[in-house]
Formats: sequence, structure tokens, C-alpha cells
Amino acid sequence: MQADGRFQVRAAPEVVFAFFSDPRQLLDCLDDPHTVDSVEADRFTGTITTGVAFIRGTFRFTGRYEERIPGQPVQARIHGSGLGSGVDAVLLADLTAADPGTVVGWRADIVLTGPVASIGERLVRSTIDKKTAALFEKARERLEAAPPP
Amino acid sequence: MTTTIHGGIGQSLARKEDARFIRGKGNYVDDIQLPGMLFLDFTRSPYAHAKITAIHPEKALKIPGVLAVITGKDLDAAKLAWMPTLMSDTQMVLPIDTVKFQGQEVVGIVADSRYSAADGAAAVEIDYEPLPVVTDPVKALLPDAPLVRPDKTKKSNHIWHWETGDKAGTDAALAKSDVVVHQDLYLPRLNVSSMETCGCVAQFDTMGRLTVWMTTQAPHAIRTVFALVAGLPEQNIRIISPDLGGGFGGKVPVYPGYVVAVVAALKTGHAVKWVEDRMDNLMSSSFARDYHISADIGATKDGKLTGLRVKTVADHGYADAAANPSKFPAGLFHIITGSYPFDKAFVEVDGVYTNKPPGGIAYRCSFRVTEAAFTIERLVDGIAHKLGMDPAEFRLKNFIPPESFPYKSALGWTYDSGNYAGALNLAMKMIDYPALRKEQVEKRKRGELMGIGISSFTEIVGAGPSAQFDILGIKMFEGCEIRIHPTGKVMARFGTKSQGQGHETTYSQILAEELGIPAENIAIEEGDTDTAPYGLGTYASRSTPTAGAAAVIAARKIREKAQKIAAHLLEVSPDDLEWKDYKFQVKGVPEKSKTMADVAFAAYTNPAPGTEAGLEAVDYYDPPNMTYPFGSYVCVVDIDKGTGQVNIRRFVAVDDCGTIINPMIVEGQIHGGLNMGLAPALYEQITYDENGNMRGNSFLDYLVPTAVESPHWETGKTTTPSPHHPIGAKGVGESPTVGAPAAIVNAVVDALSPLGVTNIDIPIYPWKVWQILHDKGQN
Amino acid sequence: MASTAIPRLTAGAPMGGPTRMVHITVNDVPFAIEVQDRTLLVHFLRDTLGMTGTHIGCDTTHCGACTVLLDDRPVKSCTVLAVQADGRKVRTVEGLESGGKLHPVQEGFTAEHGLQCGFCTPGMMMTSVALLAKNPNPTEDEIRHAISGNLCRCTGYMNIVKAIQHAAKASGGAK
Amino acid sequence: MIPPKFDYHAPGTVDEAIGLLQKNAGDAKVLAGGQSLLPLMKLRLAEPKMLIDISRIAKLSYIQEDPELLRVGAATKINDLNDSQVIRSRYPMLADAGAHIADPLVRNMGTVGGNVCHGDPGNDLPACMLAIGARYVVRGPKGDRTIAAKEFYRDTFVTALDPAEILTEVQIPKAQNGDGGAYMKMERKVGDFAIAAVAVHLRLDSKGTVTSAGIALTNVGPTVLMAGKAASSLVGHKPTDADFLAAGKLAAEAAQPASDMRGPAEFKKGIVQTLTRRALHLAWGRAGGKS
Repeated sequence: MQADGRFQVRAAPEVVFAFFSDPRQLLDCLDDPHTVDSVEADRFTGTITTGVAFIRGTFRFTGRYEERIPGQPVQARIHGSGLGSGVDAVLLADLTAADPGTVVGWRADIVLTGPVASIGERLVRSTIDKKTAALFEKARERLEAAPPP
Repeated sequence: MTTTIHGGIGQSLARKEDARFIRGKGNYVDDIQLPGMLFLDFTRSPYAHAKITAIHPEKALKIPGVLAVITGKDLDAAKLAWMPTLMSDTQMVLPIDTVKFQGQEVVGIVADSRYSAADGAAAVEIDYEPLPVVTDPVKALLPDAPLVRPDKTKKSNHIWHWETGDKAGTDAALAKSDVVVHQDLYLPRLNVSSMETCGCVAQFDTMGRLTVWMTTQAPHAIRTVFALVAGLPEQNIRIISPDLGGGFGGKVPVYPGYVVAVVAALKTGHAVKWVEDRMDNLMSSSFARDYHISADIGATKDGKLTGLRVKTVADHGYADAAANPSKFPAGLFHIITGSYPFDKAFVEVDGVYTNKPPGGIAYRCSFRVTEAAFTIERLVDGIAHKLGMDPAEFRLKNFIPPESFPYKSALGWTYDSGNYAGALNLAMKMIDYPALRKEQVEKRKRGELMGIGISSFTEIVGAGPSAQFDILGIKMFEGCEIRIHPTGKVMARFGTKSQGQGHETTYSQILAEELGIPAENIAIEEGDTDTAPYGLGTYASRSTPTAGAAAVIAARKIREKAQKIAAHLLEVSPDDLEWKDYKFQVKGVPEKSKTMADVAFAAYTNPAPGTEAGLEAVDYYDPPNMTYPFGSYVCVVDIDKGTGQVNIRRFVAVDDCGTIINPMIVEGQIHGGLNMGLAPALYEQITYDENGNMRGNSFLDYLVPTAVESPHWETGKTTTPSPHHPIGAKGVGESPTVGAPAAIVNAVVDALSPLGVTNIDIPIYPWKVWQILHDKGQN
Repeated sequence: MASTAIPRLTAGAPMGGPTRMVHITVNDVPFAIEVQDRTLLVHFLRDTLGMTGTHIGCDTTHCGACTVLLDDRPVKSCTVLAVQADGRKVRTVEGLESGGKLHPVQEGFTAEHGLQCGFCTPGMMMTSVALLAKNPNPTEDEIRHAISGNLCRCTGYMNIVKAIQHAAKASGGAK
Repeated sequence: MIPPKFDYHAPGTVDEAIGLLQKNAGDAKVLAGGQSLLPLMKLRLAEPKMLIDISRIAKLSYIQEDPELLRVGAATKINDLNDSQVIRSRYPMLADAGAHIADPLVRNMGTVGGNVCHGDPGNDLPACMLAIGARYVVRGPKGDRTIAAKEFYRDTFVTALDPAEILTEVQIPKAQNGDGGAYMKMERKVGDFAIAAVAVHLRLDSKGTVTSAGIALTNVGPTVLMAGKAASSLVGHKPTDADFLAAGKLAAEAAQPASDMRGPAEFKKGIVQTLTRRALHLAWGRAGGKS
């Protein structure tokens, strides 16, 4: 599943870059209950409890940032496992300075494996699309609330 | 008036085994309950290809009732992490560091109940690092493809190349042909989906002797493999194959679950049961087919076949675990010249690794014969259409004529017997072929879609002659041991193993006929390696051609000895006796006779001087040739233009399996085989997405036909006995599965041929037909 | 191999989780047994009562190998909790033969070769029994629809249809 | 496959069940026939900590036609619906659907209430309820309320039912002369969810003019879908095949199918079109319409 979008916020590119480079801030944009258990250099781990209505499970995840270079897109790869299944997500935010603030072009590639993919895809696909969009919408709101440059 | 004996050959004797099955008294593996028995379940990989970075069993071990977990590293310490396949490849029992397909067993959980084991399996946490996946065998052969088996010396996904026939001669013959038809065909992955999944109960007794009750079609071969893999003395291993809820080829291989259950039984000192659930079975038990075929067939303009060239890519998943005879990595695929006398033919197959479960077993067919029959019957139809000839007429013109048998095919097989025109003519008569063609003309005028499809297939079963056929070096003979007790009752044991074919009934019928003892007085036992003579097992329609022959020969050995005893009782010379009307009679004096029961009693009470007491014989039968059953099927379909749905209106199947032992059982086998020919044509397949996710890993999406999808099958028969089998029998269980798919597809293509359609890949789902109709503006 | 100590085991070892007493009459015999809330009816029959004639074929409510009669209606016992059967009566294949006399459906399946491997047979027969109770003289089409929740891999269904027709005749249903 | 552990309760009254739902918000799930829920639990895709079995609540299983309404109790088994003479003779659309829900054995456990409020777009009865204009009676801590079926379905598995509410009754406008309905489902095999299915309901006046129409679609979107334009295109007409064809095209436009193992999206739209046209012909005939 792939989703992408674009939004503009008043926050400066450095602020936006710092936001997306921080797994806690990024994952706090999730509506679902979650924890971030460790953050070490470019790696982070935690849990998220998610699903569709009563089809829910707790996924343990490990995440890793590609090298974060200001001015370059920020990209995180997250591997999660739960419900006997796997979820692999690549989240990317491409930042361009704008006047005012920053234009964020985002993309999410999400791959499901295991029973959730083979049995549940018919039922979870639209939810994942919505959750992805909601995550970046929340990110936009938070950044919008950040102090302007 | 000819004398008959109760349950002799040719009678529709009611099945002996039914008495227990209709009372719910069958004894299948999961029915076995032993004191203190533990349960094994597995945590499986959600990834098709990934590095295992950590395994966390702690939460599982805290679950009440969970007693132990077993990992690949544990097995590695005992050198049991890998095991050989029947094709002399290697496959994992449990992975040490890398998983190779989705659904692969990763951690075994041993618990005191199946509920706790399942909880434990769900609680084991495993960290993976996903690796690139390849699921398409053609892409797997590209230079930059992810390497599936870096443990191999050959750094490529190519496993083997196999070819046979005359390449240059075939190329030349096709180049000279007036018409050549090229066709790409794909036979998708299938799962045999026997109603019972695979499983076992493993138990070590206090003396260290291992008994495994196991869902296996080949108990003796499994015992030998276990001895070789585990290093256990073979006399200390007892494999018991109890009642099997279907096999169809899926219960030939050795699965990791069997091995882990044995290890768990050894480690815990308790009996351990492992039974797959259906998802486990669909995701990890051996698949069938997955052949990508590219073929050319040539003919002269007046419709004479000239040459056949076939190139194939065989997807074996991450290990070649095919259940083929050792010398034939592509099975008997080179029966592909079918019922036709090609001068020149050439076949090549390349085996390839991908991130899918291992295998390459049969799906109710002799090794890769469906793939062959489907290809030739599709191609023959294609070239008939191209020449504008009626496909029936085209076949009748080309068939190997009855007088040419034994017939040596262009690819080296010597067909024992056949009368292909006889079968096709009967099928056409039963279905009134000319009337159907007339109806079709009328319907086409009205824009309605109706199709008639024919398949005139040749099977090759009864593996096999020891010169060519072995599995892991063990020749493919079959054993029968007969003991006649003093009261004239018989116990006969076999190395084969029925999975529903009714061996208890048919074997006793063969013996009734040969021994002159009513079938009701004959007990048949199979599946216990402690008691049965060695044999390679039941698959590839080989039981009647091999074990059935062993029964005849062993019975005749008994008759030879019995004749001496009868002569002693009648006070004549053995040469003065003849075996007539199921008795030893003094030639010309029918009233002076002894029955086999008389002789049996004497064998224990009054043996002839110079003969040993008792009345027993063993035979290990090495068939001189394969047998070649055949048949002609005609299928009529109507297509709903609004939905693309294919409706099979009629299906006539004429089979010829030589001498028939029990007509009722043969007909039942044909019905079932036809359904398993229908299934891949219209319903079943296993596919994977590019991430290696199996699509369709439950019966929600793996579409086993119900009674509503299945047509009302019509059957007919001709009888052309095998000249080399002692009673002329050939084997039949798989013929319909081999023959039916092409008849159905040919019918659908025939219906759509006015639109220029020459092929549709199976399974023919409504959307595929709808798409064609839509593209042609027909709906 | 990570493991906890292997304890001495007794038959019917506890499976953990909440339990309750259920009263279920199986083939006219009343049972009062403590089960886990999550115990599936099929496991109650097979593992607790040792009635192994009812089989498990698919786990996802598709194959019908586990079919039993629950208050005379055929249901898939792998998708029924034992607690759901509390206070109700269950009939299994073991309850078909009565007083040494086979049920007409059992006779039909034997006479018409309606079974091969026998694995689907108990479930198929229970569905047939319920069909004939409701419709003593079904057509082939009605039979095929009635048994469409039961998969058979061996017979191609032809002889199962005949077996049910045979039983209908024997029961005086058919012409 | 084994479900995870849970607590089972079998309350004797609806109010008791509601109390349990309230007390265990988020952890409890109502069990009716269990034919959808238990498989998901055995796959461990759903792990409710408590199941509240409402099948033992007396008086939740009935089929009753009164002067205004057909009332169907939520715990009515699908096969009771199918066996009901009232349903077969006067509400054939429901009988069509009932005969195609899962398979004959599942229909002995599965309930009408479970089918309408599970929220799976593949359930068959919701489309019927939309087409025929049903209302659902639900009871919660604050008492009873009714929800129109067309307001009920929000998203996959998401309905207008509050967490502590239970569906008690389905109310269907009583069949009148000139009513006709049909449900047509195309499935890969018996027991499957629909590739696509269409419920249509027509009401004709004495002259054969369509006075109201409802069309709804199964399994071609995240929830059951109304095909409003298709339905309204027929109102006021004495329809011909051309009208039914046109309505089929409009229904196909309303479908939002995803490509999957049941076929590509375009095909599913095509099936919606074909089935709509055929179902309209059938419903029209049942309503007494003559062309």
C-alpha cells in the first residue's frame, strides 16, 4: 500500500526536520496507543496497539533512520510484528523551504505480511490508508502549532 | 456356467473398510491419544525471506502448560537442523538464521495441551530483518535476483537442467512443418488439500525404541529416511501409517513437523503429537505443479503431426523436495507426446529456487503427468483449430493405432497397450458429438457461447521397473506377504498404504480370485513397518500395477506349494492336478478335488512329505514396464456473457484402465479424480505477491469445489488389458485428474474461439472470461 | 532447547483460562463436565469425551468435517464453543447406529460407495441425516445444495448424492 | 486453530448484557451465532477478553408480521429466516440472500442480527436492509432507539452501534401489493463472500409505474453501499429493459470495488451492472410488473 501527500506549514525547515527526525514526536502523531521504549542514535523500538474495530493487536516494532542530513529527505524504516504477521513501513518526508515555512512532501510505503495480509487485507486496507493520512495530518497540525520562523 | 467366488475379480464388492468409517471408528493420527501425551505447535515466519536476529521465547515459557521450545540452533547442536529431500536436495527442519518462505516453521513449542501449545506459539517473539524476495522463477534466473540458497556452491537460483529427445531433429521437423502452433501454458501451484492434514505422534519406549504414527503414504521409505537422518538403528524405528484421510501425493515427503515431534519426544520422554491446522498445511506442506511451459507443435497442412518442442521452467520453492524417482527430476513429464506418434520431440526443464515452500509433489497424478497431458491436449486442440479441422477428427487421424503396441514413443517410453480411437469414439457416441456441434452452430448464430472440449490422454503409471526407477537409491518394487492360517483364513500384508482407494477390498478380491478363498475370509494389513513387507508406498497410481501384481505372484507361489499338498491329500502326482473352479482337481475327474481351505488345514496338520509346514509366500514385484491407462473425455460448457461464468453442462469420461478388479471402486476413483481435474481448471491455485505473501492460505480462498460446483459426471469404459501385468490391470486413481483439465479448458477456448481466443490460463476464473468478452465488446 | 521442568503429567492436563461446568447431552447420554470457556465443541467431543468420529478439516468453518447435530441441526463444531452447547443436545456419528442397527444414511453410504478415505464421512452423514429429516425426498439438486457446506476430496460427490437418495428410499421417502 | 482465552457470559436478559458491555467497555464483544467472530478469534486476529452470548436471551428470535412492519428478532437464525413461509412468500429478497449466506451449516448458527451488525462489507443482509428501507432497533444504557439501515454502516466493521448497545430487532416495512425484491449474488463458490451482490426493491403502483426503488451493493466498497442514482432513475417510470440496463450502469458507477483475489475492480463493476439489471427484472416480475 502506498500513500503520499503534500502540505505546507509555517514552521521553518530546521524545525520540521527536527520534528521528523525525532521518533517520539513522529510516533506521537499516531492515534493508536503506543510506546517508544528506546531511542539510540538512528534506531528506536516500541510497541503500538492498532487494528480495525475489534481486529486489534499489539505490534512490537524496531525502526531505523536513514542518515539524516539537513536539506535531504528524512526517511525511516519500521519493521513491526504482531498478530503473527509483519508490517513494514517506509516513511519519507521531503522538505522544501517555502515562504513562509516549509513544504512537506510525504510518502508511506506499507507492506503487510502473514495472516493479516492474506486473510485480513480485504478488511484492513482502507483503514491503513486512513491511518497513514491521519498520521501526517496530525504532524501538520503539530507543526502548524510550532512557533513560526 | 462359469464358477465365481465371493468377492472375486470384476465384482462390485462392498468395501470392507467402510464398516469402521461409517461408525466414526476410523483411526486417524489425530484420534490417537496416549497417556501423558504432549502437543507440538509452531511459530511460523510472516516473512518470505528474512534474517532471524533474535528469538524471545520467555513469554511463551511463562504460559501455564508450555514446557519447552525448540529452535533451529537446538537442532543444529544435534546436527538435525537440515534434512535431505527425496530429490537429494537439502531442506531445513528449523531455520538457524534465515527463513526462506512465508509460513516456514521457526520455533517449535511443546505443551501439555493443544491449547497451551497454540498460546505458546502465539507468544514467541521473533525479530527479523527482511531480505529481498523472489517468487517468480523466471525473475529468479536473472543475474541480479536475490539468491535463495547461498548455502549451495552454485551461486545461482538455477537448480538443474534436464532434457531428453532429439533437439536438432525436432527443430528441423518444426521448421519443415506447414503449420506450427506456439503456446505458453502455466500450471499454477496447487495444494492437494486432503481433508486430513499432516501430522504424527512420536513416542520412545523405555528401551529407546521409536514408534511414529504418521500421515504417510510411504511408511517404509520414511523409516529408512529417518534411520539415515537421525542415525537411529532402523530396527528401532517403527512407522505406523494408520487410516489416512486422503493423500494424493501430499503425504509422501518428510515434513519438519515429523522430525521436530521426534526430537521433542526424545527430549521430554513423553509421546508428542503434532497435527497441522489447515493454514499450516496450505502454507508449508509440499505443493504440486508450478510449471511454466512454452511449447511448439507442428503439423502438415493435411493434419499430420510432425514435431513437438517443449521448454519448461519448474519452480521448486526454496528446496527441491519433489517426490519423483531419482533419475527423473521432472518426473515423467516426457510422456508429453501423449497419444500421438511424433517422429521427433524434444523436452527440456530447468528447476529453479524461489522464496516459496519446497516441494514438487503430485496432485493426484503420476509424477508430472498432468502437466504433460494438459500440454499436449491443449496443443493438439490448438493446431486442429488452426488447421480448421474438427478436434475429434484431428485426433482420430493422428492417434497411435491399436496395432502399433507395444509402441516406442519419440521420447523413449514403450507404451504397453492402447486403443485410443476406441475410447474417443465411445465418448463421442455417449455425448452425441455430432448433435452438439450442430447445436453449437445454431447457438453461435444467436450469439450464445457454447463450447465442446476433448481430451484424449495417455497416462503412465505403476512405477516402476528397477532399471530406471528408484527413490534415494531404493528400487521401486512392491511387496506382498500372504499367510494362510490352518482354518483357511488369510492374512496378507503389503508395503503400500491406502488413503481411501479401498486396498483392503481390492487386494482381497485379487487374492480371492487367485487363492479360491472368499474375500470375506481375507484380511489385508498395510502401513505398519514392523509387520508389512518393504515397499515404496502408494502414490502415482502404482498400487494395483505393482502391489496388485505382487499379490498375484505371491498367491501363485502359494498355489504351487498347495498343489503339492493337494496331490498328497488326493494321492496323485502334482502333475495330475489342475487349478480349476478355484480348486485343485484331478484332471478329468472333477469330483476328486481339494479346496485351498482343505490344503491349508493339511499344511499345518498333514504336510506333504518333503514340504515345509505352513502356507505362506512373499513376493517383491519388479514390474517389467510401466502401465499406460488412457481415456477420452468430452466436456460441454455454456458461458454466461454477463458474468463470465463457465457452466459445465455435461462431462463424459471414458476410461480404460485394463482389467477392472472392482467396478464400483474404479468408478468412485474416476468421479473423485474428475473433481480434482475440475478444481485446477476452474477454482484452485496458490499465488504469492511480490513480497512473498501467500494469497489464499485458508479454505476461504483456496477454492476446493463443493457439490454445487461439481458437475454430474458421466462415465464409460473400454477394456484394454496390460499385456505384462499378471492380471492385465493398470491403475486408475489419477487418470481423470490427468485428463480432465484439458477437456474443460479446450471447451472454454472452443466456446470463445469465434472471438479469436486461443488460450486462457487456468484456473479459468469468471473475471478472465469477462475481461475477454469485455475487451471484445461482447458484454 | 529452552524449557521449564517437565512435570509429571496426568491425562486431561489443565489448559489454563476461565472454566465452567457445562451440561451437554451427547448421543442421549448426559455429561456434566468442567471446560475452559474457550474450548471448542469439537475438542470437547474428541479430546474430552474421546469421541473421535467427528473430525477437524479446515479450522475456518469451510469444510464441514466437524459437523454434528446441535439440537437436531447440523453445525460446524469447530466454530461452536462447548459453552454454547450447554444445556443442549448433540448428536455425533457415534450416535447414528442404534441397537446394532445402522442408520439408513450409514447403509446408503456403504451401499452406494459414498465414501473413500472416510474423513469427511461422519460430517457428511450428519448433514444428510438432518436433510432427510427435513426433506425426506430430496432431488439431486437439493442434495447438492444441502451438502455444499461439507467438502469431500475423494468421491466427486456423485456417490454421496446416490447414498443420500438410497437412504431416502430406504426410509420410505423416495418414490 | 485455537482461540485465545476469554471470559464467557450468557446473560438472560438484554439489559444484563448491556450492563456487562458497559462494565467491560472495549474488552467485551457480543457473541450471537459466532460464525464470523469465532473464526477471527481462532486466527487470533481478534482477541476480545470477554464474550457476551446473547443467544440464550429469550424472545430475541422471532419473525413476526404486524400491520405496519415485519419484525425479525436479532437472534433469529438465518435458516429460520429461510424456512419462514412469510419470508419466502412475501419477502423473497431476504430468502434469496438467506440462501446465499455462507453455507447451509453456517446458517444454522449464524443470526440475522449478527449478519446485519458485524459490519463486514461482505455480509449479505445489509444490502437487503438498505434496499428495502429497514430500521434497526438497538438498546443501550439509555433505552431503545431506532437507526435507519442507511445510517448504520460507517466503515469496515464500524457501525452506528454504540459500544454498549445491542441490536434487538430488525424492522422492515410490511410488504404491499406491488412490492417486489430480489438479491443476486455472484460468488466464487458456495461459502464465499460475494464477488459482488445486488439487492433491489421496487414498489409499483397499480399501473405498473415504479413509485419507489432501493438498490444496494454488497462487497464492492469499505461498507455496504447504496446505489441511490440507480434507484431513483427508475422512479416514475414503467421501466423497460433499457431502463434496467441504464440503472445497472448507474449502480456500477456507485460501486467502489478494490481489485483482489475475487477479480479486478473493473470486472466487479461489470458484475454489479449485470446483476443489477437481472435483479431488477426478477424484482419487477415479482412485483407483478409486466413488460
